[in-house]
Amino acid sequence: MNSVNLDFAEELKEYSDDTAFECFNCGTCAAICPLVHDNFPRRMIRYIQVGAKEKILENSDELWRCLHCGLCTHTCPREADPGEIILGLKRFVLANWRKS
Amino acid sequence: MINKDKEAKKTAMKELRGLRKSLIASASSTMKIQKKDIAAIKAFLKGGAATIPEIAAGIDMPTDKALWYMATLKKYGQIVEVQKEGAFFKYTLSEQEKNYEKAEA
Amino acid sequence: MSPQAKKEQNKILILATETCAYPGADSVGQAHSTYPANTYILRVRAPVLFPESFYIDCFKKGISGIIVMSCGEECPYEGAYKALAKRLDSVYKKMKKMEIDIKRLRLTAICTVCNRAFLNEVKQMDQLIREIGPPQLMV
Amino acid sequence: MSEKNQNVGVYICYCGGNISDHVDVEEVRNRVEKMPGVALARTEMFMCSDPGQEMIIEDLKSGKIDRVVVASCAPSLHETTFRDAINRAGSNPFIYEHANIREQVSWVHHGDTATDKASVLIASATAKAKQLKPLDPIRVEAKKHTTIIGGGIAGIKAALDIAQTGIDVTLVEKSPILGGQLNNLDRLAPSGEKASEVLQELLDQVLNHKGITIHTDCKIQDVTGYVGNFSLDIVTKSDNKKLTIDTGAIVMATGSVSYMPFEGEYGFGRHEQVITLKDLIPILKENKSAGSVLKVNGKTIKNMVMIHCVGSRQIPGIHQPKENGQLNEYCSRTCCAAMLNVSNQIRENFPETGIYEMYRDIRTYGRGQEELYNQASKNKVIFMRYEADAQPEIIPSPKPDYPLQVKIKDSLTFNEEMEIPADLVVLATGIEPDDVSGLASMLKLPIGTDKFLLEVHPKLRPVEFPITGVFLAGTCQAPMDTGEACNAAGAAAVKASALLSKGYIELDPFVAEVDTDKCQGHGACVEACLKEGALELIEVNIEGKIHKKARVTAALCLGCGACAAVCPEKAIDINGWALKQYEDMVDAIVSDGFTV
Amino acid sequence: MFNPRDIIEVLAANVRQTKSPFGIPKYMVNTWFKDLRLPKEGEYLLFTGLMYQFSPFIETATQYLEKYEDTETAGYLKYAKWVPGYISGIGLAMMTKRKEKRKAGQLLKNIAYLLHKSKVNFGYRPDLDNYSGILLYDMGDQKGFVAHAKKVAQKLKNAGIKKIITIDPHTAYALKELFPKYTGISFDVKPYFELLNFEPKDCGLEVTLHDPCFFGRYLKASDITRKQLANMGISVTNIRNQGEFTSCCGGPAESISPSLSNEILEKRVKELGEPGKPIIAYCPICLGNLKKSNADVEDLSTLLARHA
Amino acid sequence: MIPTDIFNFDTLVVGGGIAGLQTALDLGDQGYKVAVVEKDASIGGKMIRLSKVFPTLDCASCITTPKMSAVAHHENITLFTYCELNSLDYDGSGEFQGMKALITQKPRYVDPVKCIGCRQCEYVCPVHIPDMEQGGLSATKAISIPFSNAIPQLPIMDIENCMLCGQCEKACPTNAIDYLQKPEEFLIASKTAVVTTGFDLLPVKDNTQYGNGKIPNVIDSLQMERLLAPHGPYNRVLRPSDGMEPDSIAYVQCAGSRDKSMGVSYCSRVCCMYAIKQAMLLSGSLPLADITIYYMDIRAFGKGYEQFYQNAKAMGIEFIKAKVARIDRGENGSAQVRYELQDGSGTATANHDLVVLSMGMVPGWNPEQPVCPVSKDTDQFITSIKPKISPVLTDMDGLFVAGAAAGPKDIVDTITESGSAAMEAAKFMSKSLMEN
Repeated sequence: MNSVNLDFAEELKEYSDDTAFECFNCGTCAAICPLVHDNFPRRMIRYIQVGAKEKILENSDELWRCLHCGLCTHTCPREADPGEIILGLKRFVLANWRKS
Repeated sequence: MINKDKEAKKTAMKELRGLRKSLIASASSTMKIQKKDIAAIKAFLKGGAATIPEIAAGIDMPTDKALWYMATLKKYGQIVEVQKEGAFFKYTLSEQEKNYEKAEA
Repeated sequence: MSPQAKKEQNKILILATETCAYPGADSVGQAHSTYPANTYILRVRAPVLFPESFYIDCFKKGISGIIVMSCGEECPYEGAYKALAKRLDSVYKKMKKMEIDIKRLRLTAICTVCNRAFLNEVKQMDQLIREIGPPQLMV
Repeated sequence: MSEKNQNVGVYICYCGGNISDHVDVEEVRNRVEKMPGVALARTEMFMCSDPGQEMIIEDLKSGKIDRVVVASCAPSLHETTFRDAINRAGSNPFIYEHANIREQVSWVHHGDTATDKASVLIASATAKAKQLKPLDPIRVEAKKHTTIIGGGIAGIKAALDIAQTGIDVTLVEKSPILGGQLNNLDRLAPSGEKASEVLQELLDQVLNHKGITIHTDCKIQDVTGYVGNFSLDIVTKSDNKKLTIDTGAIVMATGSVSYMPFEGEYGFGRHEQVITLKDLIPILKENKSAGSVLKVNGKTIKNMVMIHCVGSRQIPGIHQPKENGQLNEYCSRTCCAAMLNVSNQIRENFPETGIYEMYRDIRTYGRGQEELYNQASKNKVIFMRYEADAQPEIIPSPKPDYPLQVKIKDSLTFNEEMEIPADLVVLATGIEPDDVSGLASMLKLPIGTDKFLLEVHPKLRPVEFPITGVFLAGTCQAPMDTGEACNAAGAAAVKASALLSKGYIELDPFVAEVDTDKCQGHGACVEACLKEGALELIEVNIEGKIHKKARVTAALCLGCGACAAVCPEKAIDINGWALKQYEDMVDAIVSDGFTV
Repeated sequence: MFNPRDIIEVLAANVRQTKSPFGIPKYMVNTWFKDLRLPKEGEYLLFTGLMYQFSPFIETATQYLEKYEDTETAGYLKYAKWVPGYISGIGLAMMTKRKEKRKAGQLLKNIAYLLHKSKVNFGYRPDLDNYSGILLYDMGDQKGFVAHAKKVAQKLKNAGIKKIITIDPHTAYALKELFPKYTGISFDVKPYFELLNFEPKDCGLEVTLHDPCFFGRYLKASDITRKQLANMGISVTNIRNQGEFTSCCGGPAESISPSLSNEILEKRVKELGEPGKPIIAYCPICLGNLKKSNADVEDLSTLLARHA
Repeated sequence: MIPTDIFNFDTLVVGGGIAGLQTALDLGDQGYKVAVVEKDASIGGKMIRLSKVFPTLDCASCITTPKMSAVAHHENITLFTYCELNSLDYDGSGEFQGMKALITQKPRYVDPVKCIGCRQCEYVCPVHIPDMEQGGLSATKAISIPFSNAIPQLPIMDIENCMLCGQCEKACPTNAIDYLQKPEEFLIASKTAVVTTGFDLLPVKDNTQYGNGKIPNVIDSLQMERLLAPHGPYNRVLRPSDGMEPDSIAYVQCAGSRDKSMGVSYCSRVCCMYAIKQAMLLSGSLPLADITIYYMDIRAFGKGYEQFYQNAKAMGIEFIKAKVARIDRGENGSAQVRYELQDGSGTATANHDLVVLSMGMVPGWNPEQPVCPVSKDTDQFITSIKPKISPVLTDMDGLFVAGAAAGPKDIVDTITESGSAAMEAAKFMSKSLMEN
């Protein structure tokens, strides 16, 4: 059972624009991604939406499999810019690592 | 009077032919290819009913094109669909077409 | 009348609704699809007009088969289709009693572009009456 | 039918080869010419051409013929052409019969069989033609007046539309005020107009229109009559005043109500923090409080959950039916946009109030609605999706800072179970039709399985009932939003206007007619009649004796012929499509044209 | 797969210490201009961002990494950051073949030649030509990137540079999009192929163009290259994944997972190979990576220089 | 050039699809004189080209044909088919104040008065051209009647593909062929106008994600309508690449709709329902085939629609919540769709014998200055200035809009809206009557 974290979005703002909320979870990004086939990047975006910070940190290695090729951003129906969101998460996670 | 009209029409048609020269040329070359293709399909079908892939392989034509002709010839009553074989239907010359062929011969 | 005119004994009567089946038959014509010529199509508003006796009389007169081509449930006359279906049920009962093969009477729904269904119906009825011949009820 | 011999003129078309290539047209003419009753038979290259038509007109004018058969293409193409020609000759257009020898002969049969069949079809058409008689359209006087039942947005719009074309209107509303559901709404989705302003704009016009009479707080007690001549008895609820309205047409615009959740449905009635969208809207309307967080009943709403599809899209076996067994299987169409609209308002005015929307499918189908959904996402409304068989659960919160907790198996989060704390849970309750069963049975209006009023056909006649002269508009038919209800009202209004614009109504002449001499008053026809009121038994005094006779009300008769089939005396038949005609046609067919 | 955290820290430390992600001192890498007499001043400054120069070293590094991916040794990589950048970098430099280095240099010489032939007024200042820091940005080391970018941009600004010619898509993106956003310093940035201007001719060639992600999608520059080629009479066969819809070559994955990189490369080569024409790249990373596949690949500048 | 022919009407209806026909009938029935201008060779619009229609599943032709013929025979309605609208604007300058429309009658190269619709010309014509009425899946001739129930029954000569061989002229029994026909311009002056110009589908060729129309057996939904229609190209459902009866068919929803990257951000409103309808028809004609619908949200919002959707589910049609990200060429003529498994188990590819793209809807006509000054919304459909009180009102006095010209719309809503537009036009005319 997961409780949503209402404040995570605020925490992330420092690292990224909050376009993650524009995502309507269609899954195009996950299916178009040439690199990662494991619901990535939507899984990460959804975790941002529901504030699942721990899940993001747990799965953070996945972020660096993204090469920023931009195909997800290019095909996103909502223009939520998944590519930039992942870049933002890299920053967030790296900052977290460095803090610890 | 009638002759005069006829003359006028003749001149106008000549003019039109000049104007549409390239269109007419491309249409007639299209028509010639179609005529050959259709003749090939019909000749092949004289050997018995066949499916689209069989026809296409038999006369070295892409399957989608063979189907396009088939749909058309069927519409104009020259070919009929007969039984099904696997996932494909077989086509054969229609009675009308067979009679026509006979008459030709 | 030329002598060759009277040669077809196996006649099929088709009662075709004005809004659906009759234009459907026209559509078959537009497609130039041939079907047996022993078919006579009557344009009707709603086949519910015909009493049981009409059908029996047709057979008595020598009609070999009747196809009622209606609009089905989409009939523009509210409730008419139900009444028609009921009517034909009792015609079937009468036919059984009179030992008329009930296959001689068919109720079907034909729409304005139901070419294939139309041709099928005609073909089946034609095959049937060619097998069993005209009804022997001549009065 | 009179027994005197009719003179039938038969005209056979070559159709420029279309017919003559397969049918020996001249041979057909030879055969037809000899048929009894045929005064003359002619052929022509194109019957539909001017010379062809002129030929018919000449023959009619000269008195050589008084019945016409044209054998050519399908009747759908040229029946009207030849009827018009006959009209031009000064004859009644209904003395005409068509033989279809192109679509049903020359295009489908070849050779001798085609020629034979063409002859037989002409023989059969001739047999019918001999039984034809002149017919006149039935004309019913109609009151240039329409009654609208229901004073919601659809009723108001319909009233205004009809009145503006010069037809008087009476608007009957059961409640004391006009406006219906719009009175309960605030900002309308998706464009955000104020419901009150939209309503006022129409009301101003309606109240000032001289052609519109308004009766509020009224009940309809009885409806009688038929198209053009209805009569409504109404009574005012407060002072029991009675009133009769004579009217030419009726528009049903009786509207809808909001679904009421049962106790315990998503915690409704058990937790005070669970309310419906309908309850929330007036709170928002009045909530003028400044500040960045929404307050409801004085309580701060930090986070709220909105649940879609409450009382809509219900599935047998999953959802609980109402006491009357009713299950709302339909989509209420308007709630998705309404919810998103409210969410946007809250997020924009009270940014510190968080919102979670739980949906099955977001149905922002209409113009500007998808943008509303997108905007809600931009406003950081968080969406969660549940399946019909796994509805969100509302329980008291285990944590002290929120009263409630909503549990959902969220398919967007990979089917994980999620828990959302909430200060408020809002249910998007669906639309249900207002109960008009009394009125419906008075007017014999059909009701669908979804309990909404049922139109004749959603595409052919979407705003009409099978009862001629009665129309429907708005949410009494199905859920719809304000714009759609107004469109429906416009469509109903145009039908009513077209019907009444002339002051009389012309009906098809193809109706049942009773041969009173033959009629024995069995009443079988009345029983068989599909249309209530079209046939009745009346008592007639013939030479001092009372006889029962059937009587047709032409304005109500459908012309289906159900009556003709059951009359033992064959005393009733359909004009233009008589049973007797068909019998003769069959005779002509079986005898290959000999007995005509 | 290597632990990304370790890799980033190595790269970040390298950039911090040597201004180069691979810890190779600039003087060892940037040598291509030495036997050319390039003007120092001009309307434009040619700014290579050193990406082409790095490419042979990256290749060597990848070969090295490939051996250790998913082995126990992979874990030791994290100690690399304790080794001063230039030591490991020099090691890398030593391992890289001279021939490869020369080839990379030739590409840059070609570009200088093309610009010169197009009468573009440009200058080259080795002192101002620095690595853009883009890899740090891509890896999420925002702080590291911004700190580095600020130094690079400030230097350019101090030198009075306004217009810049870039060569590779990553540097172009960094200068055009990221520098203004993160350093507050903007330049008029143009890729070199935008400025080329030759007499039209008809080479009668057909090629397949591999658009790099950053030029194809981010900077939407793929039409410009096509126009240039069309001008030379070189027709580009259309494939589905081109322009804004181009596919990744897998190159950037090398540092994190060489095997993933290979997997992507295989797919891309299949797409590019279908028309059966020579493949043209215009990004050093794409070029290096595509070359691994034994496909017929060369750089746009090589093709243009041969025919201009 | 000022055309000398001026026709006067009460209302000009632009577009002879179902919306235009209904509007014309509702006005004609009230006694107004109506002109219907249609750009195609026949009236009937998109609807006459459909197979069956939801949620009643009655045949589209059976509903449309009576309306077409009612319009054709209506004493108050005049049809102008195969006509291009060059401009439409309010003109208050002359004696007549109202709408003026400049129209070009495109040449059919057939004399409409002489022609009797016998199709002899079509039979003898030796040139085959793709029949766009059949989605290009079969051929017609360079001179042909567009489709069997077209109104009027007049052939059109395609001069792009005509060899001027003269065979049609020889075959014509009424000397109706006229190779020298020229376009003719004329004016229609009317008190009001109703724009019912409908919609088009986004072209598949512009959609790279779904293969730019180059992947065999990936077709659009209107082509599927033809495959399902009784008069379709094959008279049955076969896949176009080789005539195989498909065993697995997929629908890709929101292909171009609700998708800013594909150009249309709005919902096209009808695709969910027509996909479900087609799926149902398919499972009727191909009972053994697997049918899958990939969707984001099923929008079954209308009367009887939700029940229709639930029936489809019960029939075994598979609904997968996913937006297909790309389609590739598969093995043996199949097409491969790629999508995310939303339950978190990664991504998947699936092969289908036939893939139908539910392409987004865009306006069928783009009024732009100086053709017509009516305003368009951001969605490019004509702006409705009173979307609540009367969605048919535009920002031009006396000009109304109905049907898909005012945004994607299903047939039910279109017919209702057309009635509403007819009402507004009638009100406008009776108002000006009273004022004068």
